[in-house]
Amino acid sequence: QDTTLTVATVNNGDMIRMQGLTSDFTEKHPDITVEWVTLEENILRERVTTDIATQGGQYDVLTIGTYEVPIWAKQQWLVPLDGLPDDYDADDLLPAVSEALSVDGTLYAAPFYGESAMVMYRTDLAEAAGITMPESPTWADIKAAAEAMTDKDNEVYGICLRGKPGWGENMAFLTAMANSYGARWFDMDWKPQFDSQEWNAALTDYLDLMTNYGPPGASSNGFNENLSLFQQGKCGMWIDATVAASFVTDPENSTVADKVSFAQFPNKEGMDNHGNWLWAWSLAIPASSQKQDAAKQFIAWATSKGYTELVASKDGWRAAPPGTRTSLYENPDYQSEAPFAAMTLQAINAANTQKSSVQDIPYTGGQFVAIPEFQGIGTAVGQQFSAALAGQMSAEDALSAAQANTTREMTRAGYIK
Amino acid sequence: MATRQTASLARLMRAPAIILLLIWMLIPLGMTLYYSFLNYNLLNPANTSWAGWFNYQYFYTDPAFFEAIWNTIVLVMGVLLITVCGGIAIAMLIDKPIFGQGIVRILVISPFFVMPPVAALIWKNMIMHPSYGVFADIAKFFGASPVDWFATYPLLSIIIIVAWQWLPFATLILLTSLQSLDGEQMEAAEMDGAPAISRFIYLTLPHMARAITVVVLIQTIFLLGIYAEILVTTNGGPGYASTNLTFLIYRAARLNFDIGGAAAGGIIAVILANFVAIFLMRAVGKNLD
Amino acid sequence: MARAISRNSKIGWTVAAWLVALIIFFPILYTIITSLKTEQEAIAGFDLIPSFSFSSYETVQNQNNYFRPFMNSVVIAVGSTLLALIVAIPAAWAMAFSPTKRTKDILMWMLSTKMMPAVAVLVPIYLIFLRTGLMDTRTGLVIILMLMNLPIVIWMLYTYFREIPGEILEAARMDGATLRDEILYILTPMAVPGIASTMLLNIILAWNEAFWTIQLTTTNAAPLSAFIASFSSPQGLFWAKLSAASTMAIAPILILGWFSQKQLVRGLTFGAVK
Amino acid sequence: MGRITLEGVAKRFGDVEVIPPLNLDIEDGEFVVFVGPSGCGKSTLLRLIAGLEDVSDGRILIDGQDATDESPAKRGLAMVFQSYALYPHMSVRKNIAFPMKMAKVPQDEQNRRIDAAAKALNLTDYLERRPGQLSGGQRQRVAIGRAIVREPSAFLFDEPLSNLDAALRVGMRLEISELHNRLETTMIYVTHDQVEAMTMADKIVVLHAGRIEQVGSPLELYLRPKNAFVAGFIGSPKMNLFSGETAAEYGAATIGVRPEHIGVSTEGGKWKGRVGVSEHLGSDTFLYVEDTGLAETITVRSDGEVRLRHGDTVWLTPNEDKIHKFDQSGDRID
Amino acid sequence: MGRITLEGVAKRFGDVEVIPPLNLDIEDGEFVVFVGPSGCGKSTLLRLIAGLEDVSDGRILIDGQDATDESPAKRGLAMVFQSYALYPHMSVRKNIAFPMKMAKVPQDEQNRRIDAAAKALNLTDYLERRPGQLSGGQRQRVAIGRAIVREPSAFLFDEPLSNLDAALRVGMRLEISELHNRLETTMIYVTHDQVEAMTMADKIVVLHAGRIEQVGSPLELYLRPKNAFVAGFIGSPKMNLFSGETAAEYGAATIGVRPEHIGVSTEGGKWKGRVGVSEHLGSDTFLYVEDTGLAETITVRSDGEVRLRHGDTVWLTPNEDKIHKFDQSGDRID
Ligand SMILES: Nc1ncnc2c1ncn2[C@@H]1O[C@H](COP(=O)(O)OP(=O)(O)OP(=O)(O)O)[C@@H](O)[C@H]1O
Ligand SMILES: Nc1ncnc2c1ncn2[C@@H]1O[C@H](COP(=O)(O)OP(=O)(O)OP(=O)(O)O)[C@@H](O)[C@H]1O
Ligand SMILES: [Mg+2]
Ligand SMILES: [Mg+2]
Repeated sequence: QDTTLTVATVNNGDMIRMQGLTSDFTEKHPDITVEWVTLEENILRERVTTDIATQGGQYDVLTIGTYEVPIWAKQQWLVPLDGLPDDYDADDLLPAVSEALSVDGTLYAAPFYGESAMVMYRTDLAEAAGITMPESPTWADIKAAAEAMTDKDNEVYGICLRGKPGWGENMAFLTAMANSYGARWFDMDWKPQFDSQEWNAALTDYLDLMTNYGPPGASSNGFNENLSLFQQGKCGMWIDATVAASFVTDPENSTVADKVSFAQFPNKEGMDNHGNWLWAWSLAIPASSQKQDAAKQFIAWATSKGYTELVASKDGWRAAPPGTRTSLYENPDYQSEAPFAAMTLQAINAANTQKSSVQDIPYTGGQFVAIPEFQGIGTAVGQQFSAALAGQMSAEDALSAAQANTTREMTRAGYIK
Repeated sequence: MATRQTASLARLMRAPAIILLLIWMLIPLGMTLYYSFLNYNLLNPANTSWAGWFNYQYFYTDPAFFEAIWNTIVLVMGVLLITVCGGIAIAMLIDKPIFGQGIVRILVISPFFVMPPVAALIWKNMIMHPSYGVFADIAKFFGASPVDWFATYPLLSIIIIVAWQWLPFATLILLTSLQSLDGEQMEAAEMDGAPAISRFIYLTLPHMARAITVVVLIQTIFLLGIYAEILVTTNGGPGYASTNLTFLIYRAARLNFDIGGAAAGGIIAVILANFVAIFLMRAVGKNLD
Repeated sequence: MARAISRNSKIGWTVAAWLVALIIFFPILYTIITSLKTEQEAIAGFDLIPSFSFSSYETVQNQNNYFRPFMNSVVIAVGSTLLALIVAIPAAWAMAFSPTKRTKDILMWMLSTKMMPAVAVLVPIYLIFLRTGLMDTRTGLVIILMLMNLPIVIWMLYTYFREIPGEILEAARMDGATLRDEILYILTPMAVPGIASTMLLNIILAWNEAFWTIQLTTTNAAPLSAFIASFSSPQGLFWAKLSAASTMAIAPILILGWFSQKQLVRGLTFGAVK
Repeated sequence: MGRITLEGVAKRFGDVEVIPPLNLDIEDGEFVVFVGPSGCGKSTLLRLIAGLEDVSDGRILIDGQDATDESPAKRGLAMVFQSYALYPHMSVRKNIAFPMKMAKVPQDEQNRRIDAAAKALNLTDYLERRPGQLSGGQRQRVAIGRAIVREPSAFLFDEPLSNLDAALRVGMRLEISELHNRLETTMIYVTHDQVEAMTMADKIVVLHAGRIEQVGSPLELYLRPKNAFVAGFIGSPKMNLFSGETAAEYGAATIGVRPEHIGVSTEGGKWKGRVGVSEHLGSDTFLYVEDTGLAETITVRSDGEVRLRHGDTVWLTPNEDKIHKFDQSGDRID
Repeated sequence: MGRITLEGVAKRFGDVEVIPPLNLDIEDGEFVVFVGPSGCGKSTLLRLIAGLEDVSDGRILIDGQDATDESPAKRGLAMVFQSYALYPHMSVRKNIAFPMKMAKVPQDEQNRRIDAAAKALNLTDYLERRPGQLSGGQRQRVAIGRAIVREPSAFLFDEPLSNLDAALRVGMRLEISELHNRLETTMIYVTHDQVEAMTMADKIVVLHAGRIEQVGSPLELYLRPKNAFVAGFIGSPKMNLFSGETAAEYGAATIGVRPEHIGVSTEGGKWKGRVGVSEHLGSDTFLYVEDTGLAETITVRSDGEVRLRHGDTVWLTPNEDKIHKFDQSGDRID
């Protein structure tokens, strides 16, 4: 009996590599064939959400992030991932990651790769500017470094940060940054906190950094645009997802591959919070799938240690999907091939998605708030902040607009009584 | 021409199209209307309840609502202006006997072949980007500082991209219309001493009036529904500077998965679009005769 | 009409037209050039001479077999357009040559069916597709794209038909032509430029449709829009790959456009009536 | 096979009544010519008969059957349009073949008939051309060709020879008469050419502003016009009409004398006048005589070259037998 | 102000030589009529003069200036197109006003001229209509109106009256002659109407397959046709042409006698024949006499009603003075 699995994935490099290695799985499971649906992240999210919410049953394996997993699991749209084979070794999963993918202790999605955020900076520029980047910089360090490295005449900008509006774009970064400033999205009554001192400080500093030392067009730069800028050597620093590390150090694609070093996500002086950025693209099985057993086998294969080794044997250790398994980071081969390994691990381990702010919060999630409404709210707020970045409004105005907007949405959603 | 006999035949000929479109309109419209009165979030289907007019109220009290309407109008008008004027000019240009006419025509209409999101990506990153776009290179070549298009002129940037995509549509329709312009009328006008400009104003333009009307109407409909380009380039920002009505609905439907709110927005959009259409029909409808 | 324009002015117009055409075409040209670069060259800045590396095409093809979505696109675009034409030609004939007082209202209404934002009606349609088994089938997409484009097809045909002297159709009627003959032998050939551009535009609209085609397919019926969607903005470098994928998606329709532009011939109705 | 009856047929375009209710009976096999001033509704009437236009009132019977709501194709009539209405995308050959193709005439037969028609119409060299590449007269001939290759129940010709030269026109006239004799098909023919009307018609219908003024044989109309309008309309140059005293003399409100029924003399006669313009056709000369005190000018037709010059004084004498008399309302008095 | 000279002007459409090189001189103020069989190149010639068509060879001089490469607008000619070429989206008024608008004639003056033209053309009631709502003849009149409101250096008329009724045609003929007298503008006029050609022309140009057969005054052409073609073409009905023995008798290869120059008698005469078809125009009768042994039919024109019937034996006697003689190649022998 042949089973065809339909696997929905995002179109990033690691997923595509997996696609290319499918034969390893189908050889082991000759009764299963795999069909891939590869889509760009936003489209995939829309597509998959529609399907799962309407019980469409079009997919057997979904690629979803740490944002969706808890929400969907609560709706009982996902199949609990218990009963994975013994050699799967679920305990090997990084605790921060597996926690983010579990609800009430049950794993609902298997992490394919994980990421946190960190500072990537150009050693050559730092050296030339005569600064040394601490292992764990504060925002003041960042600002000083950015100032020192900026050389606009030669199109070198001290710092590149996300500016394109979107809950997964500028708001991911800004939420993490705000966390590190001690800010929070909501208080325990779900009241938005954009009128707080902390948010004000975070946003003001962000704007200050970007307007003085950032590249032109920052208000429409997202991850990809910044990546390109950095790879072309136009950025002194870039604070973003840890996966970027493997791209910027990839000599084939980056002009600055051997001039990059890494530091922890900055914190505000005296604040023990490094943003708590944590994201993991994970594989899950929708409850509407008719082929859950086969799907489970596929997930077990795709997120196994064996798969990591398979990738390593084909494309080298640098290419191994990062951020999911302790064993990978203990592997000396990996450590030596991936200079960013230690920093990545440290960043991920440092992320606490259960309590991302130093203050009390009613929600989980690191650089996002794990409630269904966040995509919309985050994007709307992101628009305000990018307007501020584009110089169209002041930080104060952006914050009060965000405050009003969020209050409105939260009231509508019934959080605020 | 129109006899009773052809009229009854005509009724028969029209029927399939009308019936199909009626179904195509009524079912989704009906369902949308229904949803628009529900509190229905796709991510929380269990909590569905009757909402009354709340969704509508909520939608139009959105702080972006009026700006979005204004942006929608500016976007539509701007693109129409560029595409109609440009389309007429280009259609006349490529209608002339020139060397390589076939190639020129195909080059000119090719932007229409590019999918909107891809077009937006190309423009955003390869043409308009202030650091590595072609415009920036050109600006630098002339010693000017590159314009940060999407931050400084977000709506204009989108208008340019969309106009680039729709210019071929206008061009092609107008070109086809030019094809049926009777040469002898032109000759008669020449004999009547009309210079090229007058021939254009008094003959070519009136001849193309119907085609222009169609371009305007069809494009308006499409342009009211633009969102992919916005999503890819500015995500509606900075602020709401490039948020249009459809993007607002998109935000409700695809980010919030707020089916009720999106439905209400959709209904509002339909009503507004019909306003625009009726207005347009008043303004240019007689050209259809 | 039959005056040769002077060689000089012909050259003048040629230069002007080529200039305009190249400016308009530039973004696409640049895309094609970029597709022939390596990723590093691609982001290295403005450069019109690629290294003619086909590696991006290779990567794209390896990652996602081009031919299945390509065939899907062809079937969907051509199928929906033909189907729309079959429904639209009679309707446009009726409205152009036997107009009633309400014809314009009907036309407007038809167009207004397109005003509903697609995102707002996705869920109902999705549910209908699930129930009827049309999900992820070419048939489903053909139907939906046909319905979507039908008003446009009717509108365009209507305008072109209006430009044909009604007397010629009357002559055919007098010659004993049935309605079918009249449409087949007289109207259609005379409206060739109009029908060609209508077809072309609608095939393109269907080809480029990226909402329904993605939302209502998974694997079997996914056309090139989904293919493209798997290349736009992934993490990492993607210019050359996206360009290659875009080029692959544009190429067939570019070729089709090349053929159909020859149908946009001048003066098919001249000399018919005085 | 071709009896056409119009019963109270009327036509309005919007508010304009182009044809007030009108009755007309055309016998099977008859050759009927419609004449009338430009814009009087001749083409409209043909189009009503053809079924290309709805009647606003009344019924049209073909062979006794009510055909008012019949489609043009079903009525089985052939028509030559005033504006030709050729198929611009087809060659002349295909244009002419089209009705036969529709009637599923076998290919051989089609070719035979096309060749015959092309020969008659002097179109043999142009069969492969498109209408756009033809001269005006050639286009008109294609339109004729398209009609005559068929065997319809009636032919409708709308000024079919207007753009042909005299020689060809005579030829075509004979050709059409010939066709009529051979097929014995009803023909309705609109023309402005007096010669055509007079020579071809079995029956002439004179229309005026949509009304029928008179129906009759050509000579009947010429000899006994029913009213002043017909009298003035039939015959070229136009009949001279006088009212006032001269007419009263004859006991009529208006009298009419045809130019060919007035004798001219330099010596003496009934009416005195001065030669105005004179037109020399070679075969005839038309004299426009002025200052007679009867009417502005009197047209006189005399044979060959006449040796009169502008300004000469002449005497005119009408042929008393040939004087037409009309009453106050324009009707003929006998 | 309107002298037009064609020097070696030729026109080819692709391979087809429609007009072989041709010279023609039209004096300022002259009224020139082009006649010739359908398709002989009359319209093409007009279009060449107008500048609507490139000459394939030769030069066109207007008032001595080389205008070969001048644009139509610059040549300052007015033209009535054979196919009217009205502006479909403009009302009749606007159609007629258009050339004046282009010439920036003041509005009052425009209205004045439009009203005058409309009156002359019987179009007053139709000024607000679109061309599509007019009858064929009305459209033609609009086309005329559009030309005559201007004051061009020359008028080009391409069969301007072909779709008008006899009465209107006479009226328009006089109107145009009147215009010509008033403005003294050169006019080139294409027509198939013998009467128009004979009465209006100062000079007639007979064309045949693009060649000029003869140029001359109307009576010259009628009385002394240069060759058999002209003889046959000018005059209606056509001149009877005989060759063979009868011709040899007169020392010619071909002789021609016009129908009006043959006497008919039931008693005796030169040639014996049998009456075939006879056409009664009222004013004249055309007899087609058969079985004379000279030609298939001989056309005879006799006055009024003739009491001859189909099959009657008649004798025909040509008027010896009026016999035209042509040599082997068709040229006139004097
Ligand atoms: N575009 C063309 N291509 C080829 N031949 C053409 C074209 N236009 C006209 N002709 C030919 O040129 C010849 C002369 O045409 P023209 O229109 O001048 O004739 P005409 O004398 O005006 O005839 P008519 O009295 O029928 O109007 C015709 O035989 C016609 O077929
Ligand atoms: N569509 C229309 N709308 C209004 N009036 C019209 C329309 N078509 C024709 N007419 C008018 O109807 C009258 C009769 O037109 P018709 O074409 O029958 O005239 P006709 O006798 O054929 O004239 P002609 O000899 O000039 O061809 C004309 O006065 C014309 O203006
Ligand atoms: Mg008519
Ligand atoms: Mg002609």
